[in-house]
Amino acid sequence: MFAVSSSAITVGELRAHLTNPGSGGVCIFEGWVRDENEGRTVLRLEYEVYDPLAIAEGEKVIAEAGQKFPFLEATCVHRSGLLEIGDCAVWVGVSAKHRDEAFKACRYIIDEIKVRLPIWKKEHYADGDSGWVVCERCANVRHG
Amino acid sequence: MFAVSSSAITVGELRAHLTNPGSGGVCIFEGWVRDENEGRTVLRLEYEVYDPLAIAEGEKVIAEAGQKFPFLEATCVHRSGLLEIGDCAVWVGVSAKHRDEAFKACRYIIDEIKVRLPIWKKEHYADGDSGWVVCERCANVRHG
Amino acid sequence: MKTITVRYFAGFREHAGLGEETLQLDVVTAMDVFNETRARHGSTEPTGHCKVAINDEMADWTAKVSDGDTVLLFPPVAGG
Amino acid sequence: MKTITVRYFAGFREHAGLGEETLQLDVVTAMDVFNETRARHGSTEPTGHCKVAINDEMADWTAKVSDGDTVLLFPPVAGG
Repeated sequence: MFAVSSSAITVGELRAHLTNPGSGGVCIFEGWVRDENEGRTVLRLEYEVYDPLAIAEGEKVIAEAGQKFPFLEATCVHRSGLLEIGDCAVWVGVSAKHRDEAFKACRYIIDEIKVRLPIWKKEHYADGDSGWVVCERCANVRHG
Repeated sequence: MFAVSSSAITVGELRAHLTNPGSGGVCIFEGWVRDENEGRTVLRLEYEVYDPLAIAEGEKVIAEAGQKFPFLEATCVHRSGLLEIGDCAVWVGVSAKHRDEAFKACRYIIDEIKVRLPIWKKEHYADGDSGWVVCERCANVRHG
Repeated sequence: MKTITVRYFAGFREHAGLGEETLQLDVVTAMDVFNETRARHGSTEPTGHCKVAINDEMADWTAKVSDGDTVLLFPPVAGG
Repeated sequence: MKTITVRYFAGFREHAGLGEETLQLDVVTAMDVFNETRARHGSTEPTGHCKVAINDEMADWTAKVSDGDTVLLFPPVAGG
């Protein structure tokens, strides 16, 4: 299940989605709003999400993860709107029979979501400036 | 922080330990009691923990993880006593600046904890039998 | 000429100063649409990491556009 | 002869039928203590993946034991 949420992510509720009597290993990733990026002090973040395609592509990523690393349950929610330092911007949870699949599927989902979904992140800096962030993998390609 | 708990693991409280304004990536692993192991139906588990050495070795594992994959916060709690299907047996949480260190430190901690701490697990099966489980890595060595 | 609705997102929307416009364009592919809008709004954004969708389906830059299509122009993404 | 307190855990405790006993042993190393207790309780557990601690410190099997020491015998572990 992939969803976009314009209100705070409720982690307890999402964790309950992973329940399965056959689950032995559960891996959860959370992306939090950090107070600093590339040496600049960040005050808050703004996520713009194009929901219809973000959801379709998010579901596709989760299905791919399940093909590569069979799991029992997986859920991902991504925030839209204005977020403060410490807020949870994205939550990915995977429960599997064993921990290896749980870790690998969870990592696959977050890695792909960061670069494939129509989601844009604007950082608001302490110096009053703001700017749209480019995904790490894209930035790496650009820089060499 | 490493701890042994004889009562249910309260995940919300533990997650709060990971809070840090510099944290951008958080990885949590939970080991849950599964209803099946190596083809046998499991009814419940019993963990025996030798607390003084489990805590000392657990703290050592977390410190090693921090040397290899610098993180900001890390917490691990392992259950002792009788556990039912679906119960959380071990909780590992790591928050770091970026997700790569969070995933790798979390994985290092759970991998080492499974094979190094004086913790023993007895499975109670549906057929009335019970038995002490040998860790996966040890089992692999034994079987060749 | 084709009637094409173009939707701009994030930095593209801010640069164009609007979220959507309907244009009469002499275009064949999604890339043609992108080039027309770049010329129109004086954008210097490289196409390398941009993406495009046609009528809410992700598409290649070489995909053909038809009269009445909506083309969505996505600047480089950054989820997570 | 040395006075050694031996503590058994998990499967070792169940096999020996007791958690702890104090013995008079003619031993030099932790391994000697383990061998004495295996002979005493007829255990067939291989030493390969077992661990030992002396006075609450993890130790090598070749570590020397002293009169009055407590030796902890750990069968193969399985955390998580």
